[in-house]
Amino acid sequence: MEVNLVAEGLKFMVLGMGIVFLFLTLMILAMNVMSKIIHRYFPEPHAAESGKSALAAADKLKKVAAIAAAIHHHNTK
Amino acid sequence: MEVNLVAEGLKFMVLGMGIVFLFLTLMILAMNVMSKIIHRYFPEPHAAESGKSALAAADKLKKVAAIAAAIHHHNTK
Amino acid sequence: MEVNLVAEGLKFMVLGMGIVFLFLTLMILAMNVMSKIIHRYFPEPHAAESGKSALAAADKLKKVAAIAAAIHHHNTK
Amino acid sequence: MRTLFIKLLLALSLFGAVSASASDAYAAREAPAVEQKAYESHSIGHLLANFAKSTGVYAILYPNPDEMSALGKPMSDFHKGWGRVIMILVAFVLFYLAIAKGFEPLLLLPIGFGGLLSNIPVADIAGPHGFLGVIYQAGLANELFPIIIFMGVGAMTDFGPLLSNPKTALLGGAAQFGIFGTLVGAVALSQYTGLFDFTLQQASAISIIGGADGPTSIYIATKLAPELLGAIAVASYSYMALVPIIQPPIMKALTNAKERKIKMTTLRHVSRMEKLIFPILVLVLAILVLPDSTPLIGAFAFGNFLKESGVVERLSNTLQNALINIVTIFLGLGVGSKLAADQFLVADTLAILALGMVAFSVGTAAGVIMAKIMNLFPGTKINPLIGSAGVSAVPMAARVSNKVGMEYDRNNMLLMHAMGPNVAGVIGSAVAAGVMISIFA
Amino acid sequence: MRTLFIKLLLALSLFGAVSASASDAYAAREAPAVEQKAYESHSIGHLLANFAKSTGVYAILYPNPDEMSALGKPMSDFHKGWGRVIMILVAFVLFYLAIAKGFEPLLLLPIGFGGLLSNIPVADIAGPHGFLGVIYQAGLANELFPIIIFMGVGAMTDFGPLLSNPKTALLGGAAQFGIFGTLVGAVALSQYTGLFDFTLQQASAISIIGGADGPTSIYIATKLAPELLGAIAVASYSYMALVPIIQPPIMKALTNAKERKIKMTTLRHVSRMEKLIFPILVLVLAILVLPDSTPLIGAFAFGNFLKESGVVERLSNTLQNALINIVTIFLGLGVGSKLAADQFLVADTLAILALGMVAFSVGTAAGVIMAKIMNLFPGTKINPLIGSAGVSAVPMAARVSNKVGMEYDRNNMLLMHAMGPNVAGVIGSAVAAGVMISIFA
Amino acid sequence: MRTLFIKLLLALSLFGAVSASASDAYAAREAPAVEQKAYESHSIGHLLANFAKSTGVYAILYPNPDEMSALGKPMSDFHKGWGRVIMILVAFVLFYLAIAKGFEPLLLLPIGFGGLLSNIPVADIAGPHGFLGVIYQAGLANELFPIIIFMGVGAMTDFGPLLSNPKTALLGGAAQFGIFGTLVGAVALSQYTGLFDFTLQQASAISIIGGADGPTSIYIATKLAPELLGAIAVASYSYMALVPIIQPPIMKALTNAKERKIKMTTLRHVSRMEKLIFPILVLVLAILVLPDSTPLIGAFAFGNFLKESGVVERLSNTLQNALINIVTIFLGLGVGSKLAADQFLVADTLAILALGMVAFSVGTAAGVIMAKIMNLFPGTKINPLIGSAGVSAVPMAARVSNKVGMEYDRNNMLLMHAMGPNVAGVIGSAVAAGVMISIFA
Ligand code: NA
Ligand code: NA
Ligand code: NA
Repeated sequence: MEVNLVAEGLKFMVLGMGIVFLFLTLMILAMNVMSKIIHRYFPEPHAAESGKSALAAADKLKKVAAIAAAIHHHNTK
Repeated sequence: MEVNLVAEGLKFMVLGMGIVFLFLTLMILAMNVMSKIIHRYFPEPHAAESGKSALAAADKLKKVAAIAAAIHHHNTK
Repeated sequence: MEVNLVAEGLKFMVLGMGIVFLFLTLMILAMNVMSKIIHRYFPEPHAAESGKSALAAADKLKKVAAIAAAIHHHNTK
Repeated sequence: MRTLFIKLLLALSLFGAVSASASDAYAAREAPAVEQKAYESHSIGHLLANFAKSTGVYAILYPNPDEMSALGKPMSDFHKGWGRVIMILVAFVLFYLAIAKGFEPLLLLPIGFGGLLSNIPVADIAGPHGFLGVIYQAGLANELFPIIIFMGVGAMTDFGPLLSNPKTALLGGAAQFGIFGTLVGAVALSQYTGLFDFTLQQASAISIIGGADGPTSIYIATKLAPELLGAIAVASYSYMALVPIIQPPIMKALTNAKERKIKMTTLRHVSRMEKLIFPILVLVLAILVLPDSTPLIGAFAFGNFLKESGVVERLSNTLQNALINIVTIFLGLGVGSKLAADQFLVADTLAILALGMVAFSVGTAAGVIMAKIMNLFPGTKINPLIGSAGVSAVPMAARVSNKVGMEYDRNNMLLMHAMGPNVAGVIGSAVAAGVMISIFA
Repeated sequence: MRTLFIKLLLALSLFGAVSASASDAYAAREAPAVEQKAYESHSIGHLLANFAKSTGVYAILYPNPDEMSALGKPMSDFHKGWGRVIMILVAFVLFYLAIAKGFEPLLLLPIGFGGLLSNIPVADIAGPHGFLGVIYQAGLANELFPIIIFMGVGAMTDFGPLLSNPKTALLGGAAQFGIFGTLVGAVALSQYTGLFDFTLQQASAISIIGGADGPTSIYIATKLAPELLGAIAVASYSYMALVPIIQPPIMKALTNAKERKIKMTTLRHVSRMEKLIFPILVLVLAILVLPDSTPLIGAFAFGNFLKESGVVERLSNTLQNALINIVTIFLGLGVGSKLAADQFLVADTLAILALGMVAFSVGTAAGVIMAKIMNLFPGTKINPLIGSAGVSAVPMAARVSNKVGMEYDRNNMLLMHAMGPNVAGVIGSAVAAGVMISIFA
Repeated sequence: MRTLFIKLLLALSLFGAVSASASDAYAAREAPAVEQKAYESHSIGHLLANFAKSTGVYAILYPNPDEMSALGKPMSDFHKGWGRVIMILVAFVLFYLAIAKGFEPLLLLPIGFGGLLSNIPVADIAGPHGFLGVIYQAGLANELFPIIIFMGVGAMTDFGPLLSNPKTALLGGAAQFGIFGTLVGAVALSQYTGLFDFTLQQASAISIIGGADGPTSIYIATKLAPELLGAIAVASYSYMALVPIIQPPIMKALTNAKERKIKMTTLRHVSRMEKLIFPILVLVLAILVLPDSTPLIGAFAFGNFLKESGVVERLSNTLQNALINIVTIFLGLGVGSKLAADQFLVADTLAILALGMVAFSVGTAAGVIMAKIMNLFPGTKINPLIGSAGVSAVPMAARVSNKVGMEYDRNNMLLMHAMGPNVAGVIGSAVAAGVMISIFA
């Protein structure tokens, strides 16, 4: 029996797009549920870590600068 | 039939050195042609990139120093 | 013939611990001999390399600071 | 002519002329295996004639009738001769695009160079004993390299924007229409035009180009149609690089000025734990719904999970740097080994290039239209320009959304909003790939 | 029930219900190989039914009677279905321990993820064509990966503390009693309880957990009992992480207050040349006394020698970073591939976990007691708290010695003194491993 | 004596003496395969006797008559016993040269360590199941590792100096006379002395040492005479390290004071595009003239092209660091696996070492003489001291040219001028290698 490839292709399309949307829909639902659970039961201590690391970098720079300044002070005395 | 290995070796030498020089001679010719074409049709904008990157590094250092100085200034005020 | 596994295990233990201690004892002896030979025939020039590298780091930092200070000085003049 | 050519070469080589008859030379060539076993003395003239015939110039002008392709099949004289020259020029075009135009150089340079090397006559670098052949067997034939790349990409991906606006994932789903639409197109071409004769497997491998995801394309092509791997990989990476040219006209044609100026609300902050759980969540869903997609999604989730765990930074850094770089070099060279003239210079390649372009365009359009459909429902509106980012091509497509958006409103920053559909597009393509594996498994 | 489930899934998928009879579906599944060859047209309903049956949910609820394990052996329905779910939950527990509790995350995360992936139904990722299977074959089956890790560990190890106080090496020997004591325990369990049936090889592979050295455990398990590799590796790394909990009570129970406060004299300076010669010295001894231990000791000495030579810093750095990281990722994934339900969810695993705990405890006790025995002889006294560090688990066990010591005397820094037995413990375990290889070679 | 030795060892091991008869012990050794299958109980005395016989001391004193070499061939008792000890001492000499004298430590340390490991009795580390054997099969038997090293070297090479003074490439050609001159010498030794019996393939593999290029030597040796790989690699890297000692006397003997003080004009600036096109140009020439050289030249050009493209810095950095370091470690270990006594302690090795020295000297002289010949023609003069740099040994040979030049004129900086022939020498050697492949293909 000859297979009608175009018909097969269309079936694959229906199946494929269906599964893709099924998957992503379930994923969206799951993400929403997860977010709610996490925000209720595991709230974050507030300070974002990106802010923290930026702060740390600034701190480090400050320290270097302070050392530099101290040596400068010592040398120019 | 016995093969005279030394005779073979000498033949390999003639062949091998011949091909090596043939190759390098063609390479020299090609390099000269390439250089001429590139200098005529694709001249470089002049500033060497090595100078550029050295400049960038100096710039970066200057910036760090400026920040350090600023903090120092702020701290010693 | 049935093998008494526990008896075998005990034999392995005697053999294994024996070899482990034999090995480590020989190692201790060899280490002591090696140390003596090295200290007698290849004495170290004295300055530990760890001290050296710490010094180098401090030097580098000093240099950076000096540059920073120089630029600072230049800028604030 | 043949004798003349040999003489010319000999004269050039400064070591005197030789009057080797072509028939003698031919006989010598015919039985190299025997020569190797029992070494026979040759006159210097004979050696020079043999050398002349082992040059690339000779091999291209006078194809060796006994030569087989890297796959051990017979080849036409064209594929042995001028076809190789054309492919080497194609490699040069890829170099030009990669270097001068910035087309995905990280992959197109190694692929192009692999293509150049695999088209060298005599040397058989892409054959089973050449180094490209060895690389292909070591990591492409078993599909390991694209999987490792996927781990690295996972370790580089930030799902924050998607987590802060989950529904944009649907845009990344709609863009997969580019895959399945093209699949229909490819089989239609085969069935109705008679010009091509793609099997369903081949059509599927081609259509995955529409996923705009390099490693997924390579993975599926290796699995379903390794004979098309070269063309599919080149098309895939070339069109990913062409995203800034292909997408804007389609985006503009399908939207009106008001839609393009829609402002999207600021993204909410996403907690560290959400990002940590997300890769596991996606993987669990893939296990439940479509286990055939889990090699790809699992590798991706692994890389992302290592990164988000925050406790194995040295592994995460290695995935993102040393390991992905090493594998990229070998993946590119290995894929390039499939650019041999006899595999690439066939009518199918034109069809693949054309279908790949269609796939990208359809995917882009589907993403934009999906956004418009979603705007028909109540709720906050989506700027349809981020729909095009659903094709993946991370992060290029998201940048295109941002750029087009700013053309119409200087203050409308769509970049982070477009990253949501962009990474969802990667997941969507992996799911689509899983569907195909599932169908043909 | 089966039909109901399929219908449910179909409804969810928005594409209408289908009345595929279960028997039809079954028949379709039975002959996938034939289907692949001659593609047959299917109705959309049929395709949907096939999809439903290719989901993970279906595979877990209705195990496929034809499915074989990754090793090609038949499996029970439990191991095909709910067993996998349990193992995925076990992987989650490993993630929790690694991330929240800091349990050796560098290995437990990749191992756990490999375990998660190897328990996915349908996809067969740990099978011979899955990527975990490919990784296992490429570097674990031939024992290459643990050897490379050992090179990296060697390049990270400083033998200075041991060289400055050689006799502490005996503590690292005594701790190997954990290995051989457990070996007796394992065979006793087999012989007298009838609950287990370990061969001598298996018992040996299990007991090496007491060496508290990951790569050695993996190396020996791969060699003597690959079927137990997963459980042995998980036990080994878990207990290494648990050292701060397992060891202190044993250390305190076996010592009195006076002993715990013994101050040890400052370590003498060790010259560069002593450190350079030491790895060669150990290797030569191993060659003379027990060549079967030289693959492990040789790899370790190689890494250490490259580092101490001081002239190949770029190789030493690569061993300590890029190379060890890359191999750690693949070693972990490959070991994880042995966490498939049919290999892990067996009674033996419980015995392995229990025996591993015994091994650690006995080794700790033996180290402490050895220190007390050595103190019976004249000479400078040893603080018995550093005896526990003889199990290896570098540098965790040495830190535990230090911490417990400081509980009793704030100024008593035992860390560097404990590093001596700690690294000697690595050598001792490698020797013990060599004894086992020698016995069973 | 045999029994005495065993007793001694047993006494040492503190567990009492045993009166195992040697014949018993022998029988036990004879059938290890059977023992493994059906484990038989042994008395502790028996076990101790077995242990004594599994020591390295015993294996060296009483070679096992059934032992086969790593290649599965029978060995003499010398190669099983004291030969191994000698080879281990040879490894120590390599360590000394690498560490104390700075002889190419990046390769001589791993090669030396591989040699040490491959000569350990009983363990069979270089055998098909040992890790050195696995490494050899994975990357040397298929010639992949030297190719990857060549990529990395390409990415580290700057062709600027050559491009600014193209004609110096001829110096890199003349130095290849070291290769072909030595080839004649090697076959003459075989034909006229009767001491050696090198085939043409072996003679060619040996003579390539004169190319002063490590990966090329390894590549050709693996292809034409793998049984000589160890000796050829050791000779190649040792002499490269000896360049500062071998070359200066030859350079001074062949030049006069006036020639040594020739000042060379400042190098012109080379544009980025020239550097970018150059690797492609060389590769195209190799394709046209000698495709058999393209695996080597192609790999080299690939690395150089990635670097000069400027758009894939992360790949270029990886080639120059992580990847080349990793492969260097494994290449060294793998090559070292060919330093087993039965392969290295043969008369051929002495001939290889002697011929390698001749090859370096002849190459150096040929480069210097070529410069003098070129100075006979009109045009700007070349300082013949840069001729010696044509052997390659990048960048050591160029530094030697510079150093010798400065001995005669403090202000004559020849370094950059010598880099031209230096990198041309790499290309020249690859071409010479291609000629050999072409002859024997
Ligand atoms: Na996509
Ligand atoms: Na241990
Ligand atoms: Na050379």
